[in-house]
Amino acid sequence: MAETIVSRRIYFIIFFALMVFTVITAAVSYIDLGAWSGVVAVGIASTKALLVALFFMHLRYDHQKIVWIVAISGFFWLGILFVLTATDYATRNFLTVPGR
Amino acid sequence: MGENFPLWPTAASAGAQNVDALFIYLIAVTGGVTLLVFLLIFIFAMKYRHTKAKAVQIEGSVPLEITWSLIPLGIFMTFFVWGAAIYFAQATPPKDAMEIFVVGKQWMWKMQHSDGVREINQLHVPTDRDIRLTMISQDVIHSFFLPAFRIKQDVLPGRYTTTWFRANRPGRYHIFCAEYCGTAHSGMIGEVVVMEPAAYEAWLQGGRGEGSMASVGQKMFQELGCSTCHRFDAQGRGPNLQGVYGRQQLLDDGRSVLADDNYIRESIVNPGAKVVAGFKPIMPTFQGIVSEEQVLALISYVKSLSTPAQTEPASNRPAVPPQAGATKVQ
Amino acid sequence: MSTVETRPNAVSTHSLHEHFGDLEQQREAATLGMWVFLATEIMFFGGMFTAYLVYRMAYPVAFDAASQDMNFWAGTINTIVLIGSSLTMALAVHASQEGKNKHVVWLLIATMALGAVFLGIKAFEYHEHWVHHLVPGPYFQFEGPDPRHAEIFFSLYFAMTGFHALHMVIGLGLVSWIVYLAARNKITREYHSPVENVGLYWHFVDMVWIYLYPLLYLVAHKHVSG
Amino acid sequence: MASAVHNVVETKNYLNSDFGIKSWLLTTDHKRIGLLYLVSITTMFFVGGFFAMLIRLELLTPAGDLLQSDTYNKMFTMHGIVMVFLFLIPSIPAVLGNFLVPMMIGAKDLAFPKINLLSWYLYMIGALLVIYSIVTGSADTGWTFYTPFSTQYSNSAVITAALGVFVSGFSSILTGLNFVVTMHRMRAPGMTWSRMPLFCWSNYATALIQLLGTPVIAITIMLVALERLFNIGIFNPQLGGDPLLFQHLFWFYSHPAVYIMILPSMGVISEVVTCFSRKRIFGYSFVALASIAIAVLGFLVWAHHMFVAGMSVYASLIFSFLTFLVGVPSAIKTFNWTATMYKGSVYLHTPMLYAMGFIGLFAIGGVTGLFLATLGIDVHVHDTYFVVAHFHYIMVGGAVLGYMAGIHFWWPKITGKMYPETWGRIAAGTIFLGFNLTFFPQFIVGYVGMPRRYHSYVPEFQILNVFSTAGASILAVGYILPLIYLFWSLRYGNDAGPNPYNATGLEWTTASPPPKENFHETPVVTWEAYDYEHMPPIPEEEPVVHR
Ligand code: HEA
Ligand code: HEA
Ligand code: HEC
Ligand code: CUA
Ligand SMILES: [Cu+2]
Repeated sequence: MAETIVSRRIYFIIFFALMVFTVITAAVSYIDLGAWSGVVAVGIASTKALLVALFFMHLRYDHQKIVWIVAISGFFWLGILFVLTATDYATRNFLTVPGR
Repeated sequence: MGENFPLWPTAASAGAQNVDALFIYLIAVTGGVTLLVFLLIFIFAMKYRHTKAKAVQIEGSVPLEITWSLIPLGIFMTFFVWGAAIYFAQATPPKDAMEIFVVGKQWMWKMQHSDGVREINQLHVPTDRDIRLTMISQDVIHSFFLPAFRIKQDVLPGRYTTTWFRANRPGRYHIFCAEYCGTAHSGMIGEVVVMEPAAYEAWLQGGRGEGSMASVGQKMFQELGCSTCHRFDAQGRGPNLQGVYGRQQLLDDGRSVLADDNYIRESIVNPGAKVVAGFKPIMPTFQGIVSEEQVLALISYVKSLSTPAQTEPASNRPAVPPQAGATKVQ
Repeated sequence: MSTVETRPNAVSTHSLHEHFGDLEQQREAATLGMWVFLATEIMFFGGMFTAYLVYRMAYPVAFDAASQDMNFWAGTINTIVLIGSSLTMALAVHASQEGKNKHVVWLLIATMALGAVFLGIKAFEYHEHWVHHLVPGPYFQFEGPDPRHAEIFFSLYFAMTGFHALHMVIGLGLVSWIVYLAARNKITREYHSPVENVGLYWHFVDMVWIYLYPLLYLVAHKHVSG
Repeated sequence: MASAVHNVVETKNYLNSDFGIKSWLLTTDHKRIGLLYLVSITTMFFVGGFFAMLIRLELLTPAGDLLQSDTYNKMFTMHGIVMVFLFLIPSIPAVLGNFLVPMMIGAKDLAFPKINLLSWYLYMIGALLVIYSIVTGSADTGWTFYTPFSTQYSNSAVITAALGVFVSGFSSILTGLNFVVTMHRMRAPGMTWSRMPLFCWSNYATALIQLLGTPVIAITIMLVALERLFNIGIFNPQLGGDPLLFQHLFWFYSHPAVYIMILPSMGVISEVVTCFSRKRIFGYSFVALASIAIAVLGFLVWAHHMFVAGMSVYASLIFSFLTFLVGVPSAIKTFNWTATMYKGSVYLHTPMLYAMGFIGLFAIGGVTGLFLATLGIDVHVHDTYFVVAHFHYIMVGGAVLGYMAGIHFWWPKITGKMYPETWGRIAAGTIFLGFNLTFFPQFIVGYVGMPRRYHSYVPEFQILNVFSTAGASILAVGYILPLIYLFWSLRYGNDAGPNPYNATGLEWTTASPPPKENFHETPVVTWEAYDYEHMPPIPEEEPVVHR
């Protein structure tokens, strides 16, 4: 087995990309996107997070498949928490019909 | 099933009998399977005792595994469907049900009939009438539990919840608080008195309070100064409340919400949360100023503004001292 | 693939704990352990994110109004500072892989400095909120359409940033520990798991902030007037 | 029977290789840490059991005459907190899992021995915080800490109790972390996943839940504490906070947590049933994967605790449906255990008696869980004694019996001494009888309508409650017996020898008690799990010859 060493240049490139995204997300907040502003903000944040995980945290170079599985299941379980909680909140008012 | 040693709860509504039927079905099916498991273990333990038997190695059997996964799953689905049907019916009260308000607080139940009668820890209802309970708590979570009708619904602070029943047997049945709520949780009990309609009418006559809830609400609407802003023309600083209840209301951030009990309540205690399109958020909050019971009265009034027949529903029955006849604190 | 270089790990028994077969197994176990821990951390913050999600859907007006009161520049600068510290941390790990302990030490000190700047700015913001009565509780005051729900926003804000700051403080502790290890040359080309794993932790904390920043500071469209 | 040698020469093992209090409190040996847990957990069990006895005594009569209502409320709260967080959740993983998982996979220790010790210390800090909260007035919120009662209305020691739960949660996380990494990275050569004992599989599944669920309750409980301390208002209904949000977050962990409690027991049962039927497990891969399925599906069903809480009706439908799905892997396991006994060669040793008890009582507890998952029924029985009976059937009848089975089964391995078989059987029978007498009447009284957490109740429920209290007294005797004879056996028990039951599994290939490094040389595995075909029968019991 071997350990991968990533060149320094990559770290600087990623850092630069992260900065660019930060500027974008800050700037976008001055534009009125209505309901989309949240989606865009979280989208950009997720891209940044992905860059950090893949490069700074070496996920991209990790030789253990299980590490990938662990990282993904972390987010998957978070998804379970979000989605199933949302099934309640998103449907709470369905049954409130007028006059009853 | 004796009086002092009941092994089965009395059933005082058709709904209760449905629940019992499902319960018996569950006992029969699961009891059968569980008994089978017990028997097999017992038989195997006896028949294959090491003194008599030498082990025969068996790896397993995929068809068998599939069988005993799918058959239980199928059985479970019958539970699910039947249970869901009962639950769904329970969650959708009939439209024309008689409405009773319940306010829970540590540690008592306060009931209000829409024509003004108030009771504490007691609830008188007629037989063969759909009764809808709209409930809210002043403090912590409680739960309104009527075993004889097999219904139970948590009573929450800050939000209305509802349940309903239709009694078919006169009698006195327990009310329990089923959600732990502090010191006297086990003392937060009472009784439902189910009466024949005629007896109920008679009882009602004896206990009428300060007039119907809507008329109480109307009075408060004046006293609290709501009417200064909410006028029945387009001139007020607040919206005209006629016809609001039950309508899809457009908000100033573009969303629209259904103007139900919870919405009206929120408009009173936290008006800034949902601001009606075209108006400024100038309405002051009435949280802490009006009690939950008063909010209910105000809602009844606002509601009455949307039912044309009863626009002026104030009762002209004689005023009787509030707790006369109706209350018996346990 | 000029940017990536692969090198076999020299097997040596130095700093091998006895219950592991070899260094490779030990390193993999450590990395895996750290990732598993970070997965639990996702869920830890996940509880608060769920609360945020629910209330944001329920009370958009209040959340919008309340986030207007956030210090946009403090948040933005802090984001830049924290990403900067992640860069120095990544470089420190790199240096440790090459066995350059001097570099490791300095890069880690830079990381800590940036982390401290972050906490300083955060403290300044907290102070501002305090002065403006934006700390939830009896003294909370909010000039806006929906003050109660705004108080929920601020409760979440303090809980989320507070736990994030707590993680930063723990991070600073961990980094100073590996500074010590590196300075005493306890870190080698073959054995640098501690640096790597503290690095993973640090980046994770950074990642949390990457989400907190837009969710708390940029909730909705900024009204340019402020 | 060649193994029944009497150890005349004291051999070095993990117990006598070091002496002194420090060698225990600073040990990183997984076996010693297991024993540290055994002692602390047993203590907490009796503390929790003491509260249970007080509860039962109070409920002997309908009036609230023995305890004040506030005291009663504190009793069931602390009973629940102690039993769940300080006894049952750590029980099998932290005692037996710690001891056995490394041995079963042929490792010298867990991957992170120091973290393992840390996790015991965290457990102790958590336990001490809870005890401190008991001493300073106890929490009275119920083990469920429902808001807004816990945040705004209770004036009891909620914060310390919450902190105790918080800290012990991290202990649980670290145990899980250690298990996952160990099973991934430390298996002996040849110990493939498909050869791993089912006890390891179920501990792996348990660890998944510990890792992904526990953090959520940690933060949730912490928010409750912060809300009390600093008046922040995340769950405060006056500010528009939703009390149901707390419940979602609480049950997101606490439902999966019930599988933390049962899965390890299921693992024990798989080991015991095979050994005492002298047979390979029926459907190894189904039993193994069912553990994982339970762990994963277990995360999808939490809101079945909230069917009448005011949740959306549609969400209730979804959660009810998903709850039924999790019944399927449990059914698979139950049937496979039963089938394993088929055409076996059955020995009715104490562990096997417990195991058979487990299967039956778990089935009852499980199918009554299905009643609760059925929406129409749950509306009626929610928060009544029907629920209390359901979970005691699973947690006491299931999980605790599994724990007892495991303790007896591996007692010779842990201590090198046999427990006294006759007493073991007597105690097992006593527990089985006492248990059913205690909790079966509660199903009935629950359906009749007696709500739980009631300090006083209406008179017509009394007779069933008297049965229940009577049963609890028998149960108490049943639990005190093993405490006595197990202690007794430490001194007077027969020497066990490495493999008194001729069981398979790597842990039985080494001495009892095992040497410090478990195996003198790393074993190489070339056979499947539960290879009973090639094992001699269980030797006859021997009289006590040696003291
Ligand atoms: C170890 C603990 C444990 C376990 C394993 C379970 C397992 C299950 N539980 Fe239980 N439960 C608790 C502990 C546990 N529970 C506790 C502590 C509470 C109360 C919390 C509180 O409020 O304080 C509770 C409450 C509880 C509720 C909420 C009740 C209420 O408050 O209203 C529900 C509702 O769905 C439920 C369902 C189930 C189901 C479906 C399972 C399933 O996993 C069971 C699966 C098993 C089987 C199904 C049996 C084996 C199968 C067969 C023998 C197959 C044959 C059957 C047929 C074909 C019919 N449980
Ligand atoms: C692992 C979990 C576990 C275990 C093992 C038990 C074990 C027992 N439980 Fe408990 N129970 C819970 C988990 C558990 N329980 C939970 C989670 C609740 C809900 C709490 C809540 O509502 O918040 C609950 C609630 C609960 C109630 C309902 C209270 C109420 O709602 O008002 C009752 C009532 O009968 C009860 C009884 C018992 C009994 C008789 C035992 C017996 O099995 C105990 C037997 C053990 C002994 C009797 C010990 C013997 C020793 C001595 C007597 C000597 C003691 C002295 C010394 C200190 C040395 N439990
Ligand atoms: C200072 C003026 C003012 C007073 C006093 C006032 N309101 Fe309002 N109310 C408003 C305004 C303005 C709105 C619309 C903006 C909003 O929704 O907050 C409103 C909205 C409402 C709504 C929602 C109406 C809709 O169309 O959806 C209800 C219901 C309501 N008020 C009830 C009351 C009640 C009951 C009282 C007295 C207890 C009261 N108001 C007192 C100004 C007032
Ligand atoms: Cu009100 Cu319990
Ligand atoms: Cu559950």
